[in-house]
Amino acid sequence: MSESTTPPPRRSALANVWHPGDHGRIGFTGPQVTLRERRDITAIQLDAQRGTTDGVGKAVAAAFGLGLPGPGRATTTGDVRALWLGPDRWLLQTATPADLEPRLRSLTEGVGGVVVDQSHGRTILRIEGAKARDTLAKSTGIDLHPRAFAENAVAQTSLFQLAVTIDRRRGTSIFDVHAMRGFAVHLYEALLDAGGEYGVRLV
Amino acid sequence: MIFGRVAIEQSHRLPTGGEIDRLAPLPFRFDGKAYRGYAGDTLASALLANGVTVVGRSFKYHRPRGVLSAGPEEPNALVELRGGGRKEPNSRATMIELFAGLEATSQHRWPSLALDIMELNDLASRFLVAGFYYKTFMGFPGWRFYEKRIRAAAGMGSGTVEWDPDRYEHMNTHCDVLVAGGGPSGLAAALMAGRAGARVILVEETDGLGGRLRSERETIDDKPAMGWVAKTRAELADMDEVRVLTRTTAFGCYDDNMVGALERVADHLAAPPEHMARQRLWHIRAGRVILATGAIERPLVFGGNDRPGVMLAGAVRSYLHRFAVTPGKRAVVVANNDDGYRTALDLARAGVEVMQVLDTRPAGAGAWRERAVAAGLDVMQRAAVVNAYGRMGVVGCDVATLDGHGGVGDTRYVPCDLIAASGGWSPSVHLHSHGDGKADWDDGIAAFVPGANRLGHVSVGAARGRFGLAEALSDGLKAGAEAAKACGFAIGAHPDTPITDEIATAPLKAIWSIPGPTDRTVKRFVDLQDDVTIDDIALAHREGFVSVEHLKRYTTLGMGTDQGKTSNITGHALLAEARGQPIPTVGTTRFRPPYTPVAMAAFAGAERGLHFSPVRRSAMHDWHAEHGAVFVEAGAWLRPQYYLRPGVTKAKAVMDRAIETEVRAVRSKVGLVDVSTLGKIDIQGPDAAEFLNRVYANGFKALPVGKARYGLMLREDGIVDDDGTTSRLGDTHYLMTTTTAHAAKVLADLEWYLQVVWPDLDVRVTSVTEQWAAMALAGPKAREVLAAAADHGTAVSNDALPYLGVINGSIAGVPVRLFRISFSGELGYEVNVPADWGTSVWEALIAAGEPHGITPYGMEAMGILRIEKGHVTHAELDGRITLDDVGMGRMASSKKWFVGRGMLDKPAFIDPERPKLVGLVPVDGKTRIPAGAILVADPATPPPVPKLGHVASSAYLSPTVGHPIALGFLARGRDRLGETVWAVFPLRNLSVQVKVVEPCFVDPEGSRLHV
Amino acid sequence: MAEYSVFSLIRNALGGHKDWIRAWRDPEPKKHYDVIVIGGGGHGLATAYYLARNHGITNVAVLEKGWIGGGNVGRNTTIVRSNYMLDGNAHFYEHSLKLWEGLSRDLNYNVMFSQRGVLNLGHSDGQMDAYARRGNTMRLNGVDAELLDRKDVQRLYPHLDFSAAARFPIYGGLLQARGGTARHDAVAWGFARGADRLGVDIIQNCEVTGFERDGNRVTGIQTTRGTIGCGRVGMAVAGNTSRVAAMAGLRLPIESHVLQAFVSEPLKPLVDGVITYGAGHFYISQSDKGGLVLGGDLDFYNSYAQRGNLPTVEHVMACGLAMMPYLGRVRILRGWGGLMDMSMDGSPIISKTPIDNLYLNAGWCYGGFKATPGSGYVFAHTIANDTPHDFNKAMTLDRFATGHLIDEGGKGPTPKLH
Amino acid sequence: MIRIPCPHCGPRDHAEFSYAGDATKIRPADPDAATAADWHDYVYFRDNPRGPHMEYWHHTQGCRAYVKVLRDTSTHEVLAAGMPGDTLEAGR
Repeated sequence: MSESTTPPPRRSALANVWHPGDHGRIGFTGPQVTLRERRDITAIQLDAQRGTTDGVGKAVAAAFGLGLPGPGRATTTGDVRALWLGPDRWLLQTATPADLEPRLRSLTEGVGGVVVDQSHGRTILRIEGAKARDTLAKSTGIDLHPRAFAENAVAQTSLFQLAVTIDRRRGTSIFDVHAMRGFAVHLYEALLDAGGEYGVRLV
Repeated sequence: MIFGRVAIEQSHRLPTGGEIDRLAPLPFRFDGKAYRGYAGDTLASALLANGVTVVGRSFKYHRPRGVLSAGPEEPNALVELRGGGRKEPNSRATMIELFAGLEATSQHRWPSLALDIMELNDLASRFLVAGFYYKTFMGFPGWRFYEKRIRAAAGMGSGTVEWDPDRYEHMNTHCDVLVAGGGPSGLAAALMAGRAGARVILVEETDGLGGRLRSERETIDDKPAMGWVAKTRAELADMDEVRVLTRTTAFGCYDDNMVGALERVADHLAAPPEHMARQRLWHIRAGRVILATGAIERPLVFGGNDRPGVMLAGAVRSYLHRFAVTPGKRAVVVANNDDGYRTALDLARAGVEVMQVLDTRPAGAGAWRERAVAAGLDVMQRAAVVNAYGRMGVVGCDVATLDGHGGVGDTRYVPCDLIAASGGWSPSVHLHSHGDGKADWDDGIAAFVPGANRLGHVSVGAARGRFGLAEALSDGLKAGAEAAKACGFAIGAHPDTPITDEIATAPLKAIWSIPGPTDRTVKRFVDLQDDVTIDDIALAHREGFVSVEHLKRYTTLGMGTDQGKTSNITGHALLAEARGQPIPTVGTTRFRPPYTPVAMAAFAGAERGLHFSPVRRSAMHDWHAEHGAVFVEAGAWLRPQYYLRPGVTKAKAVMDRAIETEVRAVRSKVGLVDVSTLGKIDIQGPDAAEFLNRVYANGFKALPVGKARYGLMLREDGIVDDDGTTSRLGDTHYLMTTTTAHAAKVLADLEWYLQVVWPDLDVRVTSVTEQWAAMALAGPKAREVLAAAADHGTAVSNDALPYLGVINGSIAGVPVRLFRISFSGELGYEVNVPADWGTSVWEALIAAGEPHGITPYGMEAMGILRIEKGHVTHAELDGRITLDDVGMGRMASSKKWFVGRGMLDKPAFIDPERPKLVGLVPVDGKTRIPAGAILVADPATPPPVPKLGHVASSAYLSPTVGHPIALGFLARGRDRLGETVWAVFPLRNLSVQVKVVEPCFVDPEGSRLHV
Repeated sequence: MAEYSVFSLIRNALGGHKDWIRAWRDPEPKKHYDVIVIGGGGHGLATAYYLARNHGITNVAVLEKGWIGGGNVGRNTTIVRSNYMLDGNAHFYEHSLKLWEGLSRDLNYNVMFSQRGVLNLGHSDGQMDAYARRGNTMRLNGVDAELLDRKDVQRLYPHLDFSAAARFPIYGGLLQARGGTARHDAVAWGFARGADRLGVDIIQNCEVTGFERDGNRVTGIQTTRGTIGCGRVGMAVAGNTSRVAAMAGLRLPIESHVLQAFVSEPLKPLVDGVITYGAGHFYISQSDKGGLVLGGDLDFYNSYAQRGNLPTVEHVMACGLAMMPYLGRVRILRGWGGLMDMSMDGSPIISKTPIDNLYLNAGWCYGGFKATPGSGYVFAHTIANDTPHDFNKAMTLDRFATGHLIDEGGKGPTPKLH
Repeated sequence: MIRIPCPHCGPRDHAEFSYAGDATKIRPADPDAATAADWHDYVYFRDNPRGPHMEYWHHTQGCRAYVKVLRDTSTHEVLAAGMPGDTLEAGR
């Protein structure tokens, strides 16, 4: 019988491959793409059972002051961000290690919410910089132009043969890419390769 | 490499003019010989500048060939470019931009370009007519004998077996308006759409904008037209939403206005800079597509029209104006349209001696003709070249008047080293055709023009047969404006069409072949590359190959690397003449992508090598790697196959010993295996129990909370699809596991039933495969190890966690799910851990297990353990197996309907002769029973041998029972326990006598599971 | 019958090739035929040929809506093999292969059948076990097969990707040395000429528009060239089977899908035999003209468009380079799409139908070309005798009802997966 | 590339989807009433038309919804799209 009570630090899927520094072709302006891993994110999937969309939405709004976004969108309040993932399905994210899952469970289960913890299931890479969009465009077929994919736009799509979520954050060229944890190394290698001509800074 | 020490003088270069940069001389080699050209040259223009006339050899007759064109349509001047892994055979010299140090060699000749043994084919050409090979080579010694020689003689350039060192990539983009072609009409279209604010992409195949304007001497608004091009280019460059891609060929139009385009990022360099792609394949999704793809000039068909020095008239002008090259010193010009006069005037102006200008049309007036006459050129109307002479280059030709009825008047010999010919221009309707666009025949230009098309593509300028500059410009402006408007952009004032200085042209008069000498040794070529002559077309017609598809396949017309860009229409017109029908009745072949050939690597993009297909790694991957795991791929996952100790090499014996060790450890002590790859699906909702009851063949309604159950799923056709355990975590909350291979399919199937088939069921399903790392702890000491590792408060006694029980617990401070389930047949637990803590918990279990001799094990050991227990996997469940076949027929519930039940009583499924799952052991107690062996009654029977079944899985040695074992399927197998049959493996001349036993070799009562 | 031979070729060459006659006549349709074969593709023409040759039935018409050989027989990757495992298929395809071996001489037309060997690569132990089972079954059926290990494959094709960068390492392969390729157009033309010489009328540009029925019999075929009476009707219109069958009131276990194939620029000999990649759908060979002929997987949706899409093209090429990285700079010249009759178990249907005198030849999935002679042979037998030949007795339409499926791939009733 | 208008995500490349076949096939609703012939028809038989074809596509790499699509099999043109329960007519 062991006496541990607090969990150890979380280990990134990229722990063994992430080498901070500049990679690829570095021009005089420096790397035009920056990659960082968003670690220790709590990410809870929230579904609404049939006919409970409004009720679940209200419960979340009351507790977090956060409106659940419609298709292809994300909303943020404080340190909680909600992403639309599919019909009656959202992902609630926070960087503050907190009790998001039990809170959501207790708030929504009575009104038809279904809560599934996905905090460990996804690797999230933040890609930013002048050539972030071009780097992603080498593989995804969605239109990343600001006219079509504005701030707080979210898409489930394909990237380097993976099913991913692309979340356009604030600013002109900041994207979060969520991929299945098991494919993290593939995503990382593919992004480094695609961004090589622009220069990639790993933070 | 030493270049240019004795570089040959550029004998055919004009002293001034052209787009070349005379301050940037570039050394290059052709067939090992050093030359010099300039930046801005193509290989073709540089060779012509140096007086090189013969560049290649034709496919069949190996006739010497020179440069015909100045563009992508080139059928003759094909070379092998570069070397090593970068070698590119069949490269069109007209499209290769010259770079310093370029190396090219001629191809399809032996021993040299000047002396090619295979030119003997030319002498035997009367036998080698279209389709001759279908009529012979059938007898002794057989086709393969002849084929070997034919194959060696065929082909064009040589490939390489070295790997290409360059990288390739794809790029995706969206736009409102895509303009294909950067000539005057394309530029005008892009300008208008861009000014309206639309997102515009303009792709241009060559290195610069202007299209034909680069090759002509026209004016716009009284200034040289290239000035307008420069101004337009600058305006486009200033527009944020306009992107101009040069060196980019739109090669295919696909569904819904997706256009494939190939950007040659670094082909104009000796090698791509590091990290840069050599080529980039664009996926352009466009709102509107404007095709400004121009037109391709047709050669004329006359005797010896393939001689080096016979060129397209428009190409001659390109070489004069764009490259400042005179392809000859003494020229004869022949045409069925005014381009002959235009070319002759330009040649004369460049100082070339124009020996004769021939117009095949009946005598008549015309502004161009008058100009030529006024310039003192010797013009003959209703006359043509009837035969050209000169093996390695034109030395002269016979010219004659035409009587209009297939006969010629007196012939006269004219010395010359250049024959510029024009048979009119064919609009490039390829992209239009890719999208099911129809082609309409236009008698005025004797060519197909774009007709109706479903995708709404608009062709402009020469691409729709409007060859005048003013027309092209106004066409482009209009199309650009309309396209932007259709995409929702407001259009400003329509500018006036720029003013040009065009001279009115007289109509073309088609002439598909020029009559000539009846001497059968004189050949008149329709398809230059594949050596298709008018005689071949006549023969095909005679033999009944009278559709264009038959003609093409029988004669190989248009099947070369140029895909008949200069020959198809002429060939079809000649067939139409033979059939006595109009050309549109005879039809044209439909074009398919790609417009010009595209490298395989460009299509593949970055999906090369290990990135061909993504691999998936478990949360404990790094631990396995550090502890000697040899990985094997299973359903995209990298899984430990077995573990090596440090310093041990990967020999078969070592592998066998490692696996035995791992199996023994599990049976006698305790082992730990990574099972993260199994699919895990979270199932929640009020109807979850009902749902599971429908998708599993066995009952799930009565499963209590906190319990797991093994389940089998069928396909709708009654065949076993997948299996796994499903646990009830709460009243309306389940966790399903699937096999590794079928995880994605099962989830999609569950979604299918919920969304489409039973929308009344209120259930949500989500993959949580990646959220949870999973490991199985198995062996007699498993409980002791788990107890030692578990945190305070996590009880794992048989009471607290009985067989098939499920509890939440904590290990190393990590919240875990514990399942008392077993695949190995030993006391076993599966531990599910949030993935980022997978390694922590794995290490905690290893540490806790050390006193008990815990051993990590891999897939090989797991495979042996499960065979010992008779557990089936996809080796058995091969998509043809029923529940009864694997002895699980009784599991199917008779009280409910489930997926696949409606099919279960088909006659074939209840046939008692069906092979059934059995265990097999060697009668001699030692010979291995290889998987893939076939079960037969008597190994000595000659074929065809009646087959009783097969061996599905084999353990070369079961360490537990001490001999090889196997699982297989045997007809009436359940009735044959104790009998012997033979497992035969004729591929290796093996046969093993085997005894049929129960398909469970260890602990059939399952007592070890329940301790 | 004008014999094709090297002597006739020389004789004609000296005469300027003026005396060659049509390879097949262009007759007007008669009022009535004993047998009408719908479909002037390889299978239809072969059926007519064998009806005349083997069964003496020469009052036969082949109706073709366009020009003969314009369908799948002219739009495939020309591979011939008989590496089948299940009894319902194996003997049929082996019979077909044996017919190939004598076909040029039989037809007096060089179809350029070249037994260059067909090698299927294996990339896992499980796949090698499956190949072993297939190869052993072949050998027990009297069909040639060799199981190669990694070293054997390397000896045969040293330049495949045997490196550590191979995403799917080569474990070995299954070789059928008697497999190979043939010149696909010549097969159609050779059968057409052979049938024509035996009296069969080949009627081009004659599209079937309906069936005239008398009770449970077809009495005539309505066409764009008028109604033609018939004794029996055989349908061999793969790609369009559902449409023609619907005119006769039949619904079938078939979907039409588009399969793309490609040819590269011509090259000097680079790939000797036929090789298939086992970790993705890809197959390649080199034609006598020098073009690499390659293909891959379906586009995965129902289609009658004879036109494929870019993602499939890209995936096929990626598969090719995964196997043969040295082909990177080889350029693709042309691609085309064929309409595949995808059946529900991946195997063909050569069968009687619920209509008394209507016979069906359909459901060939990817594999129709290699079956051409065998298919014509047994279909002619089935039509002539109103009962199947031993080789096609399992290829019935009712097997889906009885469960006697012939599912080589174990993919179930999902046609796109076969 | 066929662009499929996912009712949730908007137009997307068909490569993001998995083709899920004929949408006119209705699985027997009451299994007890269904005959062997009904199952046989449901599992094996297809109209397989040339022209408009009602079919399902699974947005596998997107929102994971099954989308009902009316698509012309002779041109690949998408005529309408909606949710599984929708009745579709050409022209959206």
